[in-house]
Amino acid sequence: MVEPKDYDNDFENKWCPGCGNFLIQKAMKQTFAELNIPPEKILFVSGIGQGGKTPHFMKGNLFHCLHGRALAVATGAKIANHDLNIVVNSGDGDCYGEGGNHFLAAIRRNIDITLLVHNNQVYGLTKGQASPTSALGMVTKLQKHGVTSSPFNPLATALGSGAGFAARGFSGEPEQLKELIKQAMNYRGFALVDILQPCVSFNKINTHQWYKDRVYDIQSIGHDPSDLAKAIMLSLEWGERIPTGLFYQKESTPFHSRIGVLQDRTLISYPFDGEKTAAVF
Amino acid sequence: MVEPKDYDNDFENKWCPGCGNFLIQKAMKQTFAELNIPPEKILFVSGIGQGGKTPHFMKGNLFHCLHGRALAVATGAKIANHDLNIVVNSGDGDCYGEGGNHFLAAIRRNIDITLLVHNNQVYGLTKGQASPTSALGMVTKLQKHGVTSSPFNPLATALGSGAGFAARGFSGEPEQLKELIKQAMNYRGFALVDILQPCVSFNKINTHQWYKDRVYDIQSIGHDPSDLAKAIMLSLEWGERIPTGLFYQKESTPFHSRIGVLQDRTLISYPFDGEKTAAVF
Amino acid sequence: MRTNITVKIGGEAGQGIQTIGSLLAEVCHSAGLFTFSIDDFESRIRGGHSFNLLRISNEQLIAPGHIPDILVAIDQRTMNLNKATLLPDSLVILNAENKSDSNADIDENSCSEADLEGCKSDNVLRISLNRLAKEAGGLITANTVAAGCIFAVLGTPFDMLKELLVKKFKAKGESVINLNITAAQKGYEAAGTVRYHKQFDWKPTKTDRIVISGAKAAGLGALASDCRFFPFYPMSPATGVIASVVPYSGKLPIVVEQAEDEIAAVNMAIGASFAGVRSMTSTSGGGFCLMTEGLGIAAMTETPLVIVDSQRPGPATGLPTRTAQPDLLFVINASQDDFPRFVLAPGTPSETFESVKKAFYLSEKYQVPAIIMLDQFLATSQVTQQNFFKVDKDVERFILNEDNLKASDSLSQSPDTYKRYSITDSGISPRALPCMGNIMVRVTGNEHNEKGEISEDAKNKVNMSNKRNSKLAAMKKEMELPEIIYPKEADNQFFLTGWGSSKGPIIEAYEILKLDERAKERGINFGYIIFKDIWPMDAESLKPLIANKKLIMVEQNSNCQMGKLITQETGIIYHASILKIDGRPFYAQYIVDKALETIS
Amino acid sequence: MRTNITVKIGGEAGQGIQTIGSLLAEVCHSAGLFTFSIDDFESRIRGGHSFNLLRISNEQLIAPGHIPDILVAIDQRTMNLNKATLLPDSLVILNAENKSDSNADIDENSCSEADLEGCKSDNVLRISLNRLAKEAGGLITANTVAAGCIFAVLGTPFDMLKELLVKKFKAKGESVINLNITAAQKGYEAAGTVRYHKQFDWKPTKTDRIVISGAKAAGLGALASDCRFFPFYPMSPATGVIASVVPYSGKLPIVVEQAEDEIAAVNMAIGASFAGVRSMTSTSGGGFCLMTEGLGIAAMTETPLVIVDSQRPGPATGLPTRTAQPDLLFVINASQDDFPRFVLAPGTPSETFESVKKAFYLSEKYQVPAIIMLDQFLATSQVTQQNFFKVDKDVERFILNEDNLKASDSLSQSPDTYKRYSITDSGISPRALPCMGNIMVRVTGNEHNEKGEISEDAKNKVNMSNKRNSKLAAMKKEMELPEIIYPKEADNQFFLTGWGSSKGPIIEAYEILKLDERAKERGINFGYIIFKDIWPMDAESLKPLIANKKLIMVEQNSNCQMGKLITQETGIIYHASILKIDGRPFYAQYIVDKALETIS
Ligand SMILES: Cc1ncc(C[n+]2csc(CCOP(=O)(O)OP(=O)(O)O)c2C)c(N)n1
Ligand SMILES: Cc1ncc(C[n+]2csc(CCOP(=O)(O)OP(=O)(O)O)c2C)c(N)n1
Ligand code: SF4
Ligand code: SF4
Ligand SMILES: [Mg+2]
Ligand SMILES: [Mg+2]
Repeated sequence: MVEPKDYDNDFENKWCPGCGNFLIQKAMKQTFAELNIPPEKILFVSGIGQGGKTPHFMKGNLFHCLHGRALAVATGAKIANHDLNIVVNSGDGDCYGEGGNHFLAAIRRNIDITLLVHNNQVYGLTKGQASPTSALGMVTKLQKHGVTSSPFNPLATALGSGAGFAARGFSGEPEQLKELIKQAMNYRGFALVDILQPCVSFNKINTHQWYKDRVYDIQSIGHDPSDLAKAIMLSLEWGERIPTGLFYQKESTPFHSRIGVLQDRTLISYPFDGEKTAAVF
Repeated sequence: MVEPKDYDNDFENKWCPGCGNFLIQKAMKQTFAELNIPPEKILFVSGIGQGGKTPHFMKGNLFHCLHGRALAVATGAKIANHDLNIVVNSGDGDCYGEGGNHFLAAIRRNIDITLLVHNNQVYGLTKGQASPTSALGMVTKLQKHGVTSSPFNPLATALGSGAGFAARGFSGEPEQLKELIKQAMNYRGFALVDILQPCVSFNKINTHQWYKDRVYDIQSIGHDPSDLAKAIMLSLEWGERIPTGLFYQKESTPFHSRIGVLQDRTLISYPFDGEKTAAVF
Repeated sequence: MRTNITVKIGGEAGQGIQTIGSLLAEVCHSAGLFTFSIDDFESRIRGGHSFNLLRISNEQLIAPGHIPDILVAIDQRTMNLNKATLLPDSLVILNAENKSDSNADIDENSCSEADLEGCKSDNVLRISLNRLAKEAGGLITANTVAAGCIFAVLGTPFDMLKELLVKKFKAKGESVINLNITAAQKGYEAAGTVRYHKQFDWKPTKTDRIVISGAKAAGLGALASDCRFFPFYPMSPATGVIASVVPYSGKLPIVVEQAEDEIAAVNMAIGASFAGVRSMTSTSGGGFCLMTEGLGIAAMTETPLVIVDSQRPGPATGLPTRTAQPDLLFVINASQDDFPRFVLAPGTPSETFESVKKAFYLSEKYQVPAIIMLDQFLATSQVTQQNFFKVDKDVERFILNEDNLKASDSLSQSPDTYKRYSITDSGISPRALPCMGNIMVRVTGNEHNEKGEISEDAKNKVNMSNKRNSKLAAMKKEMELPEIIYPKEADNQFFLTGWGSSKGPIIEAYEILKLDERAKERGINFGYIIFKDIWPMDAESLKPLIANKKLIMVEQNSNCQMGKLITQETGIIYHASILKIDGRPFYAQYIVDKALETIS
Repeated sequence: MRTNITVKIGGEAGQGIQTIGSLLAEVCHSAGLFTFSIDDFESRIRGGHSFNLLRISNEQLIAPGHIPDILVAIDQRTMNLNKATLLPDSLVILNAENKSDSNADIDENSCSEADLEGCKSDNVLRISLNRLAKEAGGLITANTVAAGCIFAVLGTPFDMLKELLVKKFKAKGESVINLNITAAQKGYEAAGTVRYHKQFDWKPTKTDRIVISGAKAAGLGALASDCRFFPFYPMSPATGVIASVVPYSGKLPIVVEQAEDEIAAVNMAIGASFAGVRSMTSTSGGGFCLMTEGLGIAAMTETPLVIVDSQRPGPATGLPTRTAQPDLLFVINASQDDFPRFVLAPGTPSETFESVKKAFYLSEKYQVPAIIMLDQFLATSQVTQQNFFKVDKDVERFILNEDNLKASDSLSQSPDTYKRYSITDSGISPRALPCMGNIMVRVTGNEHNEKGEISEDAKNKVNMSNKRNSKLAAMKKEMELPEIIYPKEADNQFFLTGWGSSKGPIIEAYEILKLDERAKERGINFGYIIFKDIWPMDAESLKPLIANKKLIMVEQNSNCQMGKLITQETGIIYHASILKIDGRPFYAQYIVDKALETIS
C-alpha cells in the first residue's frame, strides 16, 4: 500500500510558513495514497508560480515547464502515452492569465488529466500583483488604485465551454479537497479542481478566515452534480457565500478515446517497423 | 447624413462570390450610416483571416494587425483615446483560437469596443482547417477523421466570464444583424456580436440554408436580455434550433470610466508639461 | 540532347490552374520526363491572379523555369502580365471566348484580340474553354480542355493522356472518366496541327522517380524517422508539411493534432517528446516567434524537439503565400540566452527527407532542438527526383531502457537517485522516460542540479551551462561542410554562395556561367558554395576552405544573413551579394545576370 | 583620500535584509557619501539565503563591492557562506542569540560559536537581535537594532541616524518613531566601542545627488519622454521598471495596465502608440520571446514602440532573480525577416534615463521599434549619482497635425489619398493619427502599398522593403560610437570591451590594472571600450577605431555575443574573452584577475 509519506522528498521547501499550498500538497499525497498510486507512476506537469512548485517538494516524475504552458505540455505527454497518470499543478495567473488559451482548449479537447489550480487570487511568486481572479478594487503595489478588471470565473467559464468535470475546493477543507481530487483523478476526461488557497504574504483580503467565513459545501445541501443549469447558477455565486464541492460531472469521451489509433493501445507502445512504413509511402 | 456608400472604396474585394462576409459588411455600412458616423471617425482593428480583411474593402481608419491580436491592439488604442469608435472584425479562428486569451481578458476588462466575430466555423483564409467552433466530427483535409474537440461556445463563455453585452447574428438575417451591431455600438462597454457566416468555399456543412433552417430570433419569442440565467441556457442551445438575437445586456462601467485619469478626458488629450513632470520626480 | 520547355498557365484562383499543372506533370512523369513546377498564388481563395509554371525536360531539373515557351492565358490578366516578356518563338494558348455569344457561362475575363497588343509572339492559338467544356458535357471540365490543348502542342500522344485520365478518375466512375476524356479530346483537337517547335520523345516509360514537394518530403522524412505526433497550427507555407502526413493516419501510428495556437503546438510537441514519442511541429516565421519561448524550455530540459520553419517574406504577415529566406539569424539566435541547437537547410526535396531524418537523429542524440529551414519555394515546388524513400529498419533512440538504466552510473542503489542531468564528458546525460520503471524523471526549465531539482547555486549554474554547451564540439562535427565546387584553381574566381532552397538555381546559374562568353572574355571563373547543415558552424574546418575565396552571397533576404553568419564565425567578409526580396523564387538566369553585373 | 567600505548583510528572505540596506544607504546619502548597493535573493518569498551588499565611499562609485569589510550575519548560512573568504581585518557582526534562553522568539538560525570555525577574521561582535528588539518594544524592530549596530561600528554619529528615522517614520506617528529610535540605540550601544578600522568623515551634507536604480531610471526616463501608457505582464527582473512609475499615476496622465500575457502587453502598446500615445512595455527574455511577433507588426506598420528587456540568466526560466547579458543577439535578430530597430544598452542609471528618452525620440523619428537592454544587476542596483532628471519642456513627436497634413505632399485634394507609407528619400513617411481629421490612416502587417492597402505585387514589395531599410543609414548616425579610453598609444595594449551594465566594473578594473605591478612588469597596457548604443552598428565608423586593437570581451553570457556582433559587422576578431555566467554581477577584481590570467 502506498502511504502519503512515500511522496516525501528531501528537497528544501520554499513556501512561506502558513501558505495554503502546504495543505493542498497534503491532500494530494493522501489522495495518491488512497488511490494506491506510487510516486514513480505519476507524472506531475506544472507551470511557473508558487503553485507550480508543488511537485518539486514531493516525489514523482515531473515536468516543471514554462509559465502558463503546463496544460499544453501535459496534453502532449498524455497523447504520447495515455497510460500516464497526469496531474497538473497550476496557479491562477499561470492557468487563467498567461495560460488562458490553453485552459479553453484543454476543456474542448477533454484530455484525460487532472488540473489543480492553486487559486490564491494573486501572483505569489512575483510578489503580489493582481491575478485574473483578484477581486475588483483589490489594491496591490502595482494596482495602486485597485484592480479594474472584473474577476475571471473559472468554473462558469469551464461549464460554459463544455467541461465535463468542474469542482472547487478550499485548502482549509482538506477532507473535502482530498475527495474532490480523488474524484477528479478517477474521472475519465478533463477534470478541473479550482482550489481556494490563502497566500499569507500577498493576499491580505482573501485570508484563511475570510474563506472559512464564506465557504459552504454544495454537496451537503444536496446539489446534484449532473444538473448543469444549477451548476452554472452556483458558479455565479461569489461573495457572502462561496460554494465549494463538485459542481458538475458528466460522462464524456476523453480525447484519446476519440482517436482511432489510440483506441487499442498507447501511441508510444506501437513498435516501429521501417519496412511497414516504407511500404505505405 | 452619412450613407452606406460613403464607406465604399475602390480596393479590389478578395472574397469568394457568395461569401457571407459581403452581407456582414453591408450590415456594418448600414449601421454606421444610421448612426451617422463618417468613415474618418471610425477605427477598424482587425485580425488575420477572411473576416479580418473586411475593413480593407471599405473606408475608415484601419489597423489590420496580427492573427489573433486584434483585441489587444484595440484595447491599447481605446485606452490611448477613448473617444475613438472602435470596431473589431475578427474570425472564429482569430478570436477564439489564436486570440482566445485576449477574448477572455477583453470581457474582464470591459473595454468599450464592438467585437464582430465572423464565425464561419472554419479557417477560411488558410483553406479550410477546422476552427474552434467547427462541429465535432466535421471532416476537413487536415481533420481527416473528423474534428475531435467539442466546439467552443462563444456566448456561453462570454456570459460565464461576465460579459455585459452578448449577441448572436446571422449574415443571412441582415436586418436583425444591423440592429444588433447598432446596439453593440451604442453599448457602453465590451460588446460581442458573434455572427454566423457561411463560407461557401470550405464549410459545406454550415451553409446558408443550414442556418436558415435553424435560426430563430429570441427577441421575437420575447427573451428578456436582462435575464442572465435564461441567456446562459439559450447560449447552450445548438442543433435543430439555433437562437439568435440579443442574449444579454447589462449596464456596466467601461474600462475607461474605471480609471481616474480617464474620467475627465482622454489620455491623448492631456498636454505635456515637462516642468510639471520634473516637479513630481 | 537536352530539351527544356517551360509552360506557364495563368488565371484566377479557383479556376483550377494547379489542377492543369499537375495533370501535365503527371503525364510527363509517365513519359519518363522530368518536371519542376512552381505555383504562384495570392492570399485569397477565388479571383486575383495565379499561375503554374511548369518546366519540363528530358534531363534532371534542379531549378524552375522563367520565361514561358508556352503561355496558357486563361484570363486577360495573364496575357497582360506576360506579353511584354514573351519570346518571339513563344507559343500562346489564349482562352478566347466569343463574347457576343449569347451564352450565360461566357467567361467575362477571357482574352480578346486587344489583349494581344504588344505581344512579341505571333504564335497564338485561340480556344474557347467554356464553350468546349460545355460541349464536352460540363463547364467543370474546362481545365481538362485546356490540358488537352497543351498536350497537343507539346506533341503528346493522346493515348498517354487518356491513360492517365482513366487512372486518375478511376475512383469516380466511368461517366466522370468519359466526361474528362471527351473534354481532353476537344482541347486536343482545338489545337489542330499547331505544335511547339521543340518536341520531346513521348513514350510510356517506367522509372524509379517520384514527383514530390519539399513539404511532402519533410512529412515523409518525419514518418521515416518514427515521428508519431504532429501538433501544429495552420500557417502558410508550412501547413503542407503536416497535410502531407495526414493521409498516413490510419495506416501508421500517428496523431495529427491542431493546436489552439503555436505556443501550444510547440509545448505539446515537447510534452510528447518528453514522454518518449518523437514529435514535430511546423510553422512559418510568425508562428516561430510564438515558439521561441518553447525552444528555450526544450533546451533547458534537454528534451528533443524538431521544428520546421517554412519561411515566407515578412516582417509580420508580409506576403503569406510567397517565398524568402529571411529567418536564418532569427532561428539561430531565437529565445533568451544561448544554447546549442541544430539548424539544417536542405536544398531539394530529397535533401529535405534526409535533413528531417538527421534532425530527429541529432535532436535525440544530443537532446537539443533541431530546426529545419524550408521556404515557400522549396515547400511547394513539385520536382521530379530519384525515389529517395530510404527508411531504416530501426531508429536509434538514445533512451535508457530498464536494463541499461540499472547499469548506468547515474543510478546507484535507490530508484530516486537517477540523475537526469548527470554531468558527463560529452555533456549528454542519460535520458529515461517518465513512469517507465522504478526511477523518477524530473525536469525543469529553472536552472537545476543533476537530479533536476531547482538550484540557484552559482557554481551549479556554471557547471550546467558548461555541460549543455560542451555538446557543441561534437555537434559541429556532425555538420556536413558546405559543398564547394569549381572547375579549377584560378585567379579571378568568384563563388556563388547560398544555402537551402537556392541550391538548384545557383548550380544551374553556375553551369550557365561556365559557358558564358562575357565571363570568359574577362577571364573570370565561377564556382559555388552551398550550405546545407548550417548550425552549429564548424568554423575551424570551414575557414581554410573559404579563406581567400571571393564569395558572392546569393540569398533571399535583404540583409545577407548567411554572409553575416560567415563573417561572424570566421571573420571572412564576403565579396558581394545577390539578394532577391520580391517574394518570388530565384531562377538561374537572374543569378547569372546579377553575377555578371556584380563583377563588372 | 578615498575610503571604501563594503558592508554585507545576509539572512533569510523576509527578514528585512533589504530594509537594513536601504536605511544604511539613506544615512550615508544624508552624509554626502556615495553608495552602490546590490541585493542578492532567491526566487522565493520567505527563507533561503539573501543578502544586501552595500559599498560606501566618499567618492563616486561605479561598481559593487565584493569581499565585505563588515559582514553582518543575521543567520548561520551567511556565516558559513562567507567565512572562508573574509579578510583578516574584516569585522563580523554576528546575530548570536543565547539559545538556552527560555525565549519563544529565539531565532533558531542565529549564529553560534561553532559557525565561526574557519573564519579568518578575529574581529567578531556578537549581538542578540531578537532580544534587543524585544527589549526595545517589539521583534519587528530587529532590523533597526541591526542597523544601529552597523552605524556604531561605522562611526556614524547617532544623531544622524536618529534624524533619518524621524523623517522615515514621520507618517507612521510618534510611537513608531520612538520605537525605532530606541531599537537603533540598543543596537548602537551593543557595539560598545568597537569601530571598524577605516572611518568616514560623518557630517550632514546636502548634495544634488540621488540614490537610484536602473529600473527606476528607466521608468522616470519614460515619464520624462511623455510616455503615458505602460502595459506589462509581471516578470523578474523587469517588473521594477513598471513599479517605478506606479507612484506617479494620479500625479501624471499615465495608465499602467497589467495585461493577460506579454503578447497582449506588446500589442496594447502598439495599439496605443498607433493612436498617438507614447507607450512602453517591459519584460525579461522569456516575455520578450512572446513579444517578438509584436515587434514584427510594429516594424511592418512602422508604429513606434519602446520595449525594455531586463535580462536574466536562461534558457527558459533559468535563474529568475539573477543577472546576465545573454539576449543581445536574440533582440537584434528577433522576429521573422529583418527590419530596422534600435538597441540601446545603458551602463548606469543615469545613462538609462537618457537611453530611454533617446529610445522614444528615435522610435518616433524613424517609426521603428527601440529596445533598451537592462539586466537584473543594472535594474536593481541602487547607486548614488548626480541628479540627472533633465526633462525637456516639450517632446518632439514627428506626427502630422492638420496643418502640416494639408501642406504635405502626400495629401492631395481628397482626404482619402493620404499615404501613410509614401515613399520618401529618408524612408520615413508622414505619420498621422487615426480619427484626427478628414484623412484616414490605414496600416496593415501584410505587405502594403503607399496607401496601406494590401499589395502582393513583386515590385511594390521591393520598394517597400527598400523604403524601410533605407532608414538605416541615418539611424546608424544616431548611434554614439563606443567610449574608447586608453592612457597612451602603446604596443601590447589590451582593451577590456563590454556593453551595458558591465561598464562600471570594467572601468574600475581598468583603473586597478593601470596600477597593477604584474601588468607593468610585463609591459602590458590596458584600455577599455564600452558600447552603449549598439544597434544599428555603424561599422564604417567603428572599424578604424578598433582595427588593430586587441579586444578582451567582458560579457555576462557564454557565447560572447558582443564579440560575435563586432566580428559580424566588421570582420574584426576579438583577442580573448572574460565571460561570467554564474548569474552574479561582475566586480572589478574579478575582471582584473581574469584579464591578467588571459594575457599571461
Ligand atoms: C512568460 C513569463 N512571464 C512572466 C513570468 C513571471 N512569473 C513567474 S510566476 C508568475 C505569476 C505567478 O502567479 P500564479 O500563477 O498565480 O502562481 P502563484 O505564485 O500565485 O502560486 C509570473 C508572472 C514568467 N516566468 N514567464
Ligand atoms: C501567428 C499566426 N499563425 C497562423 C497564421 C495563419 N492564419 C492566417 S488566417 C488563419 C485562420 C483564419 O481563420 P479565421 O480566423 O476563422 O478567419 P476566416 O478566414 O475563417 O474568416 C490562420 C491560421 C498567421 N497568420 N499567424
Ligand atoms: S507568497 Fe503566497 S503563495 Fe507564495 S509561498 Fe508565500 S504564502 Fe504561499
Ligand atoms: S474562403 Fe470562405 S470565408 Fe473566405 S472569402 Fe471564401 S467563402 Fe468567404
Ligand atoms: Mg496565484
Ligand atoms: Mg473562420
